[in-house]
Amino acid sequence: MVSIKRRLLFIAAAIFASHALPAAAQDKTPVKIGFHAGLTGPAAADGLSAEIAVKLAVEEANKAGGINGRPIELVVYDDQGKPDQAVPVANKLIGDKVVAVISAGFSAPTKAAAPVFQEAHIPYVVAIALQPDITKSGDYVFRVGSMGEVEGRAGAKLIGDVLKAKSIVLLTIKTDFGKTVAAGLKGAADKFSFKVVKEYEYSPGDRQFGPMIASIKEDKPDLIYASGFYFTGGPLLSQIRAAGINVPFVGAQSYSSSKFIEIAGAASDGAIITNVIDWSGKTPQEKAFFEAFEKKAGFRPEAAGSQAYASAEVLIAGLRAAKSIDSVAIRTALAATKMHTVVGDLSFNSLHEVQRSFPVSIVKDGKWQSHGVIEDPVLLAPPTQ
Amino acid sequence: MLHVENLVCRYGKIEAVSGISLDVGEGQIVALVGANGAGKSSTIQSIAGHVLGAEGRITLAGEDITALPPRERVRKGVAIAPEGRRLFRDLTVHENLSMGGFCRPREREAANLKRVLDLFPRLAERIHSRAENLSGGEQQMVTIGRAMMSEPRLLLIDELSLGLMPKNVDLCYEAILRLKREGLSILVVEQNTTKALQVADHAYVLSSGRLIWKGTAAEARDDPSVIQAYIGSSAH
Amino acid sequence: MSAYVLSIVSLVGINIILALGLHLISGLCGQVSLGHAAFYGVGAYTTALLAKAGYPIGLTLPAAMAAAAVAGFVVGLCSLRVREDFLAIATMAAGFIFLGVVKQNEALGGEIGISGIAMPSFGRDGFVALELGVTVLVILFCLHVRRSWLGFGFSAVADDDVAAQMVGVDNRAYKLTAFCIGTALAGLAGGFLAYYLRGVSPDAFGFTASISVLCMVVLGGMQSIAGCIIATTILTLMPEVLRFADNYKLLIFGALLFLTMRFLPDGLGGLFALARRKEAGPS
Amino acid sequence: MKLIWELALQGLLNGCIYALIAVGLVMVYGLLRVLHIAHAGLFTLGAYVSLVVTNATGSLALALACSVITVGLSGIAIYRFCYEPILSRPPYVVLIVSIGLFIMMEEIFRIVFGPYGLSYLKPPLQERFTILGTGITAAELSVVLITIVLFATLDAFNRFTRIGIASRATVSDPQMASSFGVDIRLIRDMTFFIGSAFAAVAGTMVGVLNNLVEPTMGSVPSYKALAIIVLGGMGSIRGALASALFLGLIEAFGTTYLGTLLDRDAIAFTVLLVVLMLRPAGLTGKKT
Repeated sequence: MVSIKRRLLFIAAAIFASHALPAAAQDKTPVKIGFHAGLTGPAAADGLSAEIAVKLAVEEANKAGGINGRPIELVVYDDQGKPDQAVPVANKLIGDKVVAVISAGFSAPTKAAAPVFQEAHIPYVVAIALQPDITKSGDYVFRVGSMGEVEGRAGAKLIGDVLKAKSIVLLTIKTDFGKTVAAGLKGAADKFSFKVVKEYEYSPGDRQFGPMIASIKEDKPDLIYASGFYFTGGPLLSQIRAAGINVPFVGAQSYSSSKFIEIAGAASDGAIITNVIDWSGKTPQEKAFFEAFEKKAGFRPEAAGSQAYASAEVLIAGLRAAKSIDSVAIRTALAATKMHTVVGDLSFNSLHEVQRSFPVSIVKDGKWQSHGVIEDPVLLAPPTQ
Repeated sequence: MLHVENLVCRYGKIEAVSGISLDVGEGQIVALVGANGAGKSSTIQSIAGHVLGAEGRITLAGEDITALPPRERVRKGVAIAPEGRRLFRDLTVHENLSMGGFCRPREREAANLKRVLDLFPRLAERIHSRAENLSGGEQQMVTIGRAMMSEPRLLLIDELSLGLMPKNVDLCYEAILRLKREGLSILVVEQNTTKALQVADHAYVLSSGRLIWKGTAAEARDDPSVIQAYIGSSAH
Repeated sequence: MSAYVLSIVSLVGINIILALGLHLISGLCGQVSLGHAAFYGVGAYTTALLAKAGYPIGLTLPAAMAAAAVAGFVVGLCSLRVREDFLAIATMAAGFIFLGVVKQNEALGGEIGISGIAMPSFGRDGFVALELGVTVLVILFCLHVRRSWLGFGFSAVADDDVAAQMVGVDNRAYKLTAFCIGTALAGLAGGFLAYYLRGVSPDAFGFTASISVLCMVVLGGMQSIAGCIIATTILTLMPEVLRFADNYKLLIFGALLFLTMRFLPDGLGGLFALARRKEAGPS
Repeated sequence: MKLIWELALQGLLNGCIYALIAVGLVMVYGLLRVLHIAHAGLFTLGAYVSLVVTNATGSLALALACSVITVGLSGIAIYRFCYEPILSRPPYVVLIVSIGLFIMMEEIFRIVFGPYGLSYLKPPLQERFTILGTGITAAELSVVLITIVLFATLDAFNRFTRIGIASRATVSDPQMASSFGVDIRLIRDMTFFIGSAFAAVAGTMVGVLNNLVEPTMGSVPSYKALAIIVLGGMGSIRGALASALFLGLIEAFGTTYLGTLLDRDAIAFTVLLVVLMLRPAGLTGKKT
């Protein structure tokens, strides 16, 4: 009942807007964009970084004239990384009359919020949550972060084609991200003619990997692929090197924080990841983002910050293109996205999953540096259902 | 040595001891007897300072100790071998004894220990055993020995023979008599009236928290009807 | 009522059912449990699996209660062997094992969880109405239990289970009954949560969740149903009320927990009792 | 065979860390029957103090000393201000107070030091040795040596000094100990100081091993250490050491051979539950 009424209202508003275009151009009331992430609790590190990035994007957009003359107002709520907090947060954002929402929350809260936004017909751009089902909530949900499965396939290509490894050991972090990356990578192993000789799993709370490493020594792999985060990957890599295993170490974008290098120290040298952002910062856009973010945050942007910034870029572009705050128009504009962002060229498929390439980064001289790119639109096509 | 005047102990609304007065003379053994729940344990624990809010007046060699906490009383020379023995289960015999002398200078520990081991030679064999692994008799010996380590002037023993084999009861009473000969004053709480009256100089009989009979142990021994009348056939 | 208020209210309702379940086990029957969230999880997963398979809410919720009660019975049986702190830690262990099994089991969605549960056919408002109705029933049920012979038995076991056994209370049966009823309520709450979140993911049922339920019960004062309900409401609303405090929210939460229990160890229930005594004082 | 040997070694190494963390908790539990969750917060505090002082002065030894003293005194403060006034209450009251305190500590660390975690500017103890055919870093070796030395010292202290014996007597029967002249408050202060100091050492070593000190690094120890209390059977320090090493070994072999069935925590707690069912008073505890 409510939604039908709202839809009628929107249609009426849209008709009114289209008839009164000159008047609308004078409209200076802010356009509200919602944002939620885990700003306290265990998700805080990514959440805060993403918040800085999105605020930065909004400031820049407002300096550049906002949304067709209307300023953007960002409404920020903390989901604490908990799904049961995300539902009230989503409803509160809806009550605040936001026109669209960016999530830099983790999977569980984002998954709980997505159906709420879908039912309210509010476009929802997901920056970092990788749970595969999120976009299945409906056609108002978009995802800028690549699915784990796709990143796993990109990793497979990196391992087989670029690094020419034949037998690898897979270390999977027990999160939805780790599991989906592992599935993608194992699925593409044959294609890139390498073998996963053994897979180990570990928990996000683990920092001591001695037993696992002792066992890896026996496996004698040519390469180790480990999904994880900077806070697991840093200790893991330094312990692997300390144990005298010197084969290449490959991972995913979740290591892209400079903390990873700080923690692993000299051991990080030569670590390779499929990244979300090209660290060489060749385009002026990337360079400007790096500088502005670092100035605001005091550290270099990592995956969460970059993807949140890209999500804001995509959403703001969509709002500008929609030329109205009608949800259908915004959704349509977002679905047609084809643009260059700080995380590269991206577009959405029919499930509103992102299609993009993966820059590869390597640690050299204590810094993440550009190391080519994995481009393969077919291989990297996200699932459509 | 000890003078107790008008002692009252309450646990909540229940009065366990209602106005008891008693004396223990220097070098005497005094027996406190009575049926279960007569208030014997409460009396002896009050003297040791273990009962909070006990009223009355307790003096030790003329010095008022009523307001002192237990550890000050130990320092003044009141030691207790409590009911149920309450040894430090996880500690060895040696450590238990050592704890007894905690409030005395360490230099005197060795001498005191020697005295206790003389008294109970069996403990020397078990000196490094954990207290919980000892037999009941040995535990009672450690309990008395632990009290002796604090160089007491007055020794309080609660339910000395409870749960002990007769042989061990005898051993303990022999030790007590020896201590008495060395000049120690001793107050014994006993349900085993016969045994207590054999060694005691004076006896007090309690019933329902009141003092109902007092006199010399000899009087009580000679006239069993006294005890029988007050305590009933449970006395043996 | 706005959707936001509704969503908060239904969360409060779910937490009240959950907390009352633990109140029966830990408050009334004195068996402190650090693993209550596991039964919450059993209920949520049962509901999620059945709802995905197309069963209606009229079936999924009772099934959730039954499944959680069975799990509660098993853990209860184990817990009969241990007491007090050991019991608390044994239940904590049960919680971790539940989580481990769920995370490793692809049929239960593994780390990814289960999503895409449809709202019941009567819609969101109807769902909230149903949930609140059930919450009221649960409250009435708990009040009733407390006044019944069952409640007296629980209190006897809580007071001193050895003594209770001596006067002829079969404390094993009472403990098991408390576990079964309490965990069934947790299962019911879990069932509602599955619909509320439209899915389940394992991390919602971890140690932290068990701890926060226990906080609700203890903060309410172990003996007081009213206290439990109020504490649950306060703790559930706290993140909303404290939104302004943003960065300091969890800090304030911790501080409140700490200060309340440090200076009001009987919890809110103790506060009521104090007020009642004061009222009755002059007479 | 080599694998089994290395797994055992790694398991014991993790066990040493568990032991250093858990011993304080075990001592406090033995003395007061309080589940002192906030102990895990002291562990984190120890890690932060060491890291900050090392980064400022370059000396890990100085940092460790500062850390031990700060954390030890904080332990006493927690006892005096948080636990002492409510000791007569049921154990769950103290448990919740402790949980509240732990949440506060984690949040204060996050607000003061940021959520990202800090690392050593020049990571200390990075040298590598080969012992009995197995590579080991100086940090790992230090953990083992420190554990051996500290536990031996603590054991000797408890056995041969009067105050040590008094503290064990206090665990056994506080009222009797007090009546023989033991100052119970002093014993409690001392217990909190020593236990917290061990946690500070553990925090420092974990910070060095991982080269990472995070606000949330206490969460896993907060519940793992509870398992050790139970396995070790209430308040026994030797039992705690034994069960910590046992837990380390179980996790090392469990995650390697059963990792696909259950995760690390679940393996550890399954063993715990089995032990509890067979011996309801813990691995080294007495039969009830």
